Amino acid sequence: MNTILFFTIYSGVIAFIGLVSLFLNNKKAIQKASPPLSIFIISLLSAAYIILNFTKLKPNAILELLNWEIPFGKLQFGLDSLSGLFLIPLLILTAATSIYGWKYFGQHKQEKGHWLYFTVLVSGMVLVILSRNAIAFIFSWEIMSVSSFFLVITDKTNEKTNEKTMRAGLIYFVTAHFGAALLFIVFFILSNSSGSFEFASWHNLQLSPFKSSLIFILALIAFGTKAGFMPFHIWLPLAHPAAPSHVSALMSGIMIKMGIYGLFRILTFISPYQAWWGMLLIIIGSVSGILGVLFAIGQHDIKKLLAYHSVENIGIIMLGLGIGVSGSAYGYPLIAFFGFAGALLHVINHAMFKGLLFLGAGAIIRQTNTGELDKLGGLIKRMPVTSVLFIVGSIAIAGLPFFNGFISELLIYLSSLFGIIDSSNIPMAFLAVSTGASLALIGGLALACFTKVIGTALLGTEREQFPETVSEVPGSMLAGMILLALVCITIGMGSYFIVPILTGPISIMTGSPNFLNVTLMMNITKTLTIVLFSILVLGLIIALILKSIIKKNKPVKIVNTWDCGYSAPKASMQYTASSFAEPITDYFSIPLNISKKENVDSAFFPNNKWHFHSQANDWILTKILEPFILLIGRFFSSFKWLQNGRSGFYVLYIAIAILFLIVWKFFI
Amino acid sequence: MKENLLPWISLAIVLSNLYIVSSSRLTYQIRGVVVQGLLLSILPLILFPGEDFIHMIILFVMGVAIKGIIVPKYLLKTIQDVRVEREVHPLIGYSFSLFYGVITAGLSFFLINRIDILPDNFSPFHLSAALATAFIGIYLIIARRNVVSQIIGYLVLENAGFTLSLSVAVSQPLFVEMGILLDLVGGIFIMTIAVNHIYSEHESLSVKSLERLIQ
Amino acid sequence: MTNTDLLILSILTVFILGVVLSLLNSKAKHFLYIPAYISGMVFILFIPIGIKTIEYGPYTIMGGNFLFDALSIYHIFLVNFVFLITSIYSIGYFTRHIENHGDFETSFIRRYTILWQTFQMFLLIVLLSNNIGFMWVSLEATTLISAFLIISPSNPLSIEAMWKYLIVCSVGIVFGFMGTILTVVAAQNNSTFLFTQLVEHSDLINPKIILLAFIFIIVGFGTKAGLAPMHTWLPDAHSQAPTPVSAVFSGVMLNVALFGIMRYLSVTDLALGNDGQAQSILLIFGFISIFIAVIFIPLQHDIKRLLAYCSVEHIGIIAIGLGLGGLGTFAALFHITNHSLSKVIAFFSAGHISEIYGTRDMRRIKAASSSIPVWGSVFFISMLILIGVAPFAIFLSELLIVKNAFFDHRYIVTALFLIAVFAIFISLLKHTLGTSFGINNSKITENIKVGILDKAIVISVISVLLILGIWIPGPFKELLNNASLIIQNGVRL
Amino acid sequence: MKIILIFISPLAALIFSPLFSGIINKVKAFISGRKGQPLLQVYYNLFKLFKKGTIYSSTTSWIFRISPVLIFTFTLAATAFIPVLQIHTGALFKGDFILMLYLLGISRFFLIISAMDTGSAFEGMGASREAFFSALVEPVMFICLINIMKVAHTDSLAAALLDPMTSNSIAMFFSAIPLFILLLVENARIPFDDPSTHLELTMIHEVMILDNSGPSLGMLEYAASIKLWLFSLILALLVIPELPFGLLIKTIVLGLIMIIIAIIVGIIESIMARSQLFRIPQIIFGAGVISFLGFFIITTDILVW
Repeated sequence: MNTILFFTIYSGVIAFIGLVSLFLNNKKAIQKASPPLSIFIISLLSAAYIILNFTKLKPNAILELLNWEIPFGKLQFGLDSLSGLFLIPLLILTAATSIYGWKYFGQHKQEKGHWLYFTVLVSGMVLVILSRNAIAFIFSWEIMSVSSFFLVITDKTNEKTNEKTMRAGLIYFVTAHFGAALLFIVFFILSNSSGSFEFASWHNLQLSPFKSSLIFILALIAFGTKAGFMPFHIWLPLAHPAAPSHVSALMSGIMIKMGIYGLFRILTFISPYQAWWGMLLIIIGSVSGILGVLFAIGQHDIKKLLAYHSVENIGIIMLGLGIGVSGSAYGYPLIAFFGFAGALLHVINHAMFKGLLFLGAGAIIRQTNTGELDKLGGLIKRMPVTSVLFIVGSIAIAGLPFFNGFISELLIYLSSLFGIIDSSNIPMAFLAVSTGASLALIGGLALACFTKVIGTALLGTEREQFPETVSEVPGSMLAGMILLALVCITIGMGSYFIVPILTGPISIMTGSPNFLNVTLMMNITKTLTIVLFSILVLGLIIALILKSIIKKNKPVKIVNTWDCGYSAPKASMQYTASSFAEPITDYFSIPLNISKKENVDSAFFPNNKWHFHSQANDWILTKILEPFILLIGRFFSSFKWLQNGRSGFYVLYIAIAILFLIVWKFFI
Repeated sequence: MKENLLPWISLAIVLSNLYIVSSSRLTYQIRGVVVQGLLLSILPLILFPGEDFIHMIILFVMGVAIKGIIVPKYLLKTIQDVRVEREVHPLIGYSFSLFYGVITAGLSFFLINRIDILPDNFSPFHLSAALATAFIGIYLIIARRNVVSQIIGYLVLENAGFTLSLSVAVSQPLFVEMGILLDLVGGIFIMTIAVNHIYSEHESLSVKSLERLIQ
Repeated sequence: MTNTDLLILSILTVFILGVVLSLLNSKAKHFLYIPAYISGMVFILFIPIGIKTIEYGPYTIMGGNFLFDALSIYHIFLVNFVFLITSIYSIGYFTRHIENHGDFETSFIRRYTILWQTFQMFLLIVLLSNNIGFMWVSLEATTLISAFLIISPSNPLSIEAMWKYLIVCSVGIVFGFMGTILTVVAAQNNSTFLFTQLVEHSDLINPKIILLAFIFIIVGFGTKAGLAPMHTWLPDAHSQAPTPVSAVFSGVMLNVALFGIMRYLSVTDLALGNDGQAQSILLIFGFISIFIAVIFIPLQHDIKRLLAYCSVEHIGIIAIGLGLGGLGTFAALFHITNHSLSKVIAFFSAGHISEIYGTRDMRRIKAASSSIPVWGSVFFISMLILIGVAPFAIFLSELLIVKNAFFDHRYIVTALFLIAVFAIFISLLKHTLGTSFGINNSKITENIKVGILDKAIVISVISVLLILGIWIPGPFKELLNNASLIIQNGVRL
Repeated sequence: MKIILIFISPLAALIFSPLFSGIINKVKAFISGRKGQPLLQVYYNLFKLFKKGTIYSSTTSWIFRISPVLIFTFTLAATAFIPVLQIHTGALFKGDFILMLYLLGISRFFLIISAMDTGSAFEGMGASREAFFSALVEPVMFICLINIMKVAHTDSLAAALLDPMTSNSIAMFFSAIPLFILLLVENARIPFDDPSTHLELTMIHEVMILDNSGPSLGMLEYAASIKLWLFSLILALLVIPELPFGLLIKTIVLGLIMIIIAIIVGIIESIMARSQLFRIPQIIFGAGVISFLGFFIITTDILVW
């Protein structure tokens, strides 16, 4: 069967399931289960289908559906390997989040339209990926934005969060449409040059450097608002915590990647690239990577923290993209190859581990009713499987070996390495070294951040005694997480088998890649896979030796934690997330705009409880954007006397209008 | 005859404008409107002597009847019915209003003479009178804070429209008739019904009580 | 006598019948249904006329005084449709008011039904007029009739709204009259007052006078159409009138006034030799309207006032579309349907919501979508449609306008348009979000029943807008194309 | 052949790293005028620890138990990327040093979370600092190593370290100094941390392993000394000049340089006081500036040494 048709039908079927779910009764188990389970099965099968057919995807195949009577050309769909690459994580994540979402709501009332919005979001994203006509693209883009908006505003547990949710929804919707408006312009410029709204006509346009730069900048902002790199990330930390967790997983995991997809797609139209684009991308990437992770460290709400990590990971993708673009611009196919490869692989990887982490966070929130790190603790004993999966996700997101995050970061590092060593071009070398160094810093900080999360939420003792009900989540929720964790490990350990899929999309980006580059990548991943496996074997041997030693020695004793002589350690004595992050947030307190809440009793014999809480406040929204909007609002409201209720004035306006027109048309 | 009388009638119209704009009492204003209506009714006879005489006579009779008799009577009756305060409360003082009237009249003559876009068979006098009248009508609506005053302003504005329509009276008498019809229906029935409504609701005809809907 | 003459006469008879029936019936419950029957019959009677016009192209009847072409037929169908659904809606509206609130007397409702039908009749006459005099007279008649539709006994402020509507629109209509006269003056060399003839002999028209005439016409008719800065009556009238009246005001009356401007636009443009002067005036007014909406929408707390300013915005958008010409005309015409339909259901739902909450103040309306699921969500969806969210039709028409502006290299127009629409987008959304979602604090115990007809209306309207947003059917596109050609090149028999 | 060479480095680390720590201790004792512990005391300590019983805190989970193994394994594996024998082997794969750094990273990850697992305020404090400082170290480390490779014009760190050009070049200077600072930071030496006590003043590395005991503690101590060995080895390979001798003598010279490094570390530990905590980021930043300056000079060829 034609793959394009297959996925067009897929998007229709998925949306149809959502529509049907409106008429189902949530109180009956089978009816409640059928939408998520059917989405799960269909998506998983489709994922398998596309993975198996990945090499057969044709770059220029087009499916025409309707004879579109809108003056925008034909409604065209296509599926090349660049689209396919984004489709894979989308399908896997859809499967994982849908099965997770089945029982996520538990006792809480599930919103009637939940599965409808969910499926429409998915089918919107599939259509974005498939669209080969600008207007179809914008339409799908809008469908995606609107449905996810509905998903963001579903949470209405109480008055306080509700206000936040509304604000998040508003800001999300507005930024999404800001991007969409710029998107029009981008597509208009392109279609103005080619005379058609069909993507196929946009290749090899031979645009002037100014025009292509204009397209690039506008596209960067337009897609950036969706992708959420700095400074367009404002909606992200608001919207992700507001949505239900599996929706956050879907949004953070793949929806923001649609921005990246768009950027990749636009870049295919405006080659040859210019060097400063790469520089701009690298600057954006490093700023949003570093600031993103720093803000994450300053957050103590688990979902908000994860949201900032999305900003960080988008930054990493931008670094890869940036070095790829500069490699292309300076004429180093090797650098471009690895840069694009890293960026593309990181798209998949981030979808997987961020999905996993959001699902894990959701499981924690569902059971404990809080996402505040400083109220959690010791969950590894109550929710062992979730905790393991969360740790897997954490290692992966920190870019550490054995999991997928490492592979994509390694590819970007390699690109940067080649940029430094192999190129004699000085700007290239500087771009490359800043890419590598930023990546290193981001990696280190991400490690700090996730050790904080794991250390305070999962490990140690419970800060506040949880009720008995706090235990492992249902199997269906675990299944979703396990699916993603398996993908993380598979990519991390078996990179040799995974990276070939990158060659197709890269060839779309750069023209057919040098055979040597592909071989080089294959060789590296091959050795890497072997080395990683041998290290694991080594670890296993050492573990067995240690185990036998411990067994042979005196019996293991279990005692209290030793606290330098203090005999009764209490749960509240543990390091909190705020205190863990304090050195870092202190050091970076200026860009992070840290606010501290300290409650210190300085008497010799303090009676009050000491308390310390710090919070990083995103100043782009509160210090720049909102005052600006307020200013504009004030300016506007200074005109409100125009409608002052006096009919005399109203007639005066008519007279003025007449006089103005007569003067304009006859006397000027 | 046309050449002799027209400037004088135009001047008379302008003077009636000045009278209306500077009157301090509603009844005086209405009197001014009556005079103006009569003057306008004569205009077709002067403008188009001999052409389609019967039609012009009809126009004259209609004008006198409606503008000179029915409309003012109805207005006066309304004022009596609702016991409105007879004093006009101007937003802008009488002397300024008079000044405005003179200035706009002068401006209208100047403008009409200046612009030579109109065909030859158009008299600059009656057009500039029309323009000056329009200025006054608009001014009354804008600057008077009494519902009846605004209606009077509207009538004056309509008179301006009527004056203009006379320029096509020969070729399209229909339009002139429509202008008069507008007076009858729009100016009187509707407006006075509205006045009654306003009075029954607000016990006042000052526009002040009609300034609650803002923004 | 042609078939069309007969049909027109029968339509007239139907209206008269409706009025007579309203006078004869004694019970409010009975004559409430009359407008719905009448508009239904009118709707059906116009179908053969419409088909004939679409098939044979423009033609006139009754001595050339009435004209049927794609443009008028398009508007007529819209008017008939909106009146049909609004009449149906008003049955429920008044029944509720009689039963629950008891604030309408029988005599009021009788007056309402009579005025309602006459209003529709005169609107149709405006649309059919080929004679510029008839057009002006009937437009004036609609003003005078509809002024009394605004008043409702339950609302003291409605008198003020009516007065402002009357005084502002009357002044406008006097200017319209002057414009009409000037048009005749401009064409005096061939002494004509039919649009078809004006178009035919457009080379004989005095360009300067016709431009002056157009200025008067656009200000005069624009007052009625709600173009800023002559829009001032609009928020008052829309907010104070009973809901069905607000709906037809916004959904139909504004379009009809714009229709008059379109007719004159084609004449003026031809007489001026397509130099774009007339269009530039429309463009200016369009932008003033949008920016007035930008300024005032954030300040609104009254849900119906908000919708009124939203109408000002959309009329501005239509004016911009017309001002751009070319494909913009097509987009403007398309936008008229989209705006009318969406605004009508927006008013329906807003009216319902404010009735149930007992206030029009949006600060006191919370979580409408959960407390009144049907109307609350319809309100939200209609607002989404109005702010131009894809895949609904308004998005497409606005996109077409932007595209056209951009492709004409009018980058400033494009930028201003996008900025203004985006600003309105933000503020409308902000208003709507709080109203539609959130925690429901109000104690609404009343069990809200939604009539099956009301449901059918909103579902059909929303699905029509959805379908039009994704796909314009061929015949409809052709109709719009023909109509936009008529605006650009004038109607030629 | 290559496969065997891979195993030589870890093996050497396994055998000699405790000795390296022993030398430092001896130097410190010598300077402070004590006789000090025997040179092989570290071996005895490890041996003793591996024979002891184990105590686990009741708050800990399996993370705490598995971490020592993982830390040890990954640290040991990281040594495989730096050749002890100066035979030009080339990289395992291009960019393998990234894997080396990240192996150290993942071992640090487990060190930190195992410290957090105990739920102790002290260990949390140590973990927090470790996380912060090591995050700052990462980019500096990257630039240092990149500098060396840039001079040698090879994309393998192993090859670059063996390349004699690096020891003659300015890169040596601009990489060796930051590397030495990083060595002290990463291995919790004075002036950044004090490896010899568990007291409150020295709370980075040692405090994190407070609750470990017996074989687990042994593994962690062993891993720490391997890490110190690894850093010293990189430094030694960087500064070793080109010698016209055979492999054996070259290796002996390398050993001598390692001993010199150990002595320098010992001297610094003896004569300096532990600096204030907030100074540490500044010093790391300083190291970063030096290394970046090095990169600037090397890349733009401003100076030809």
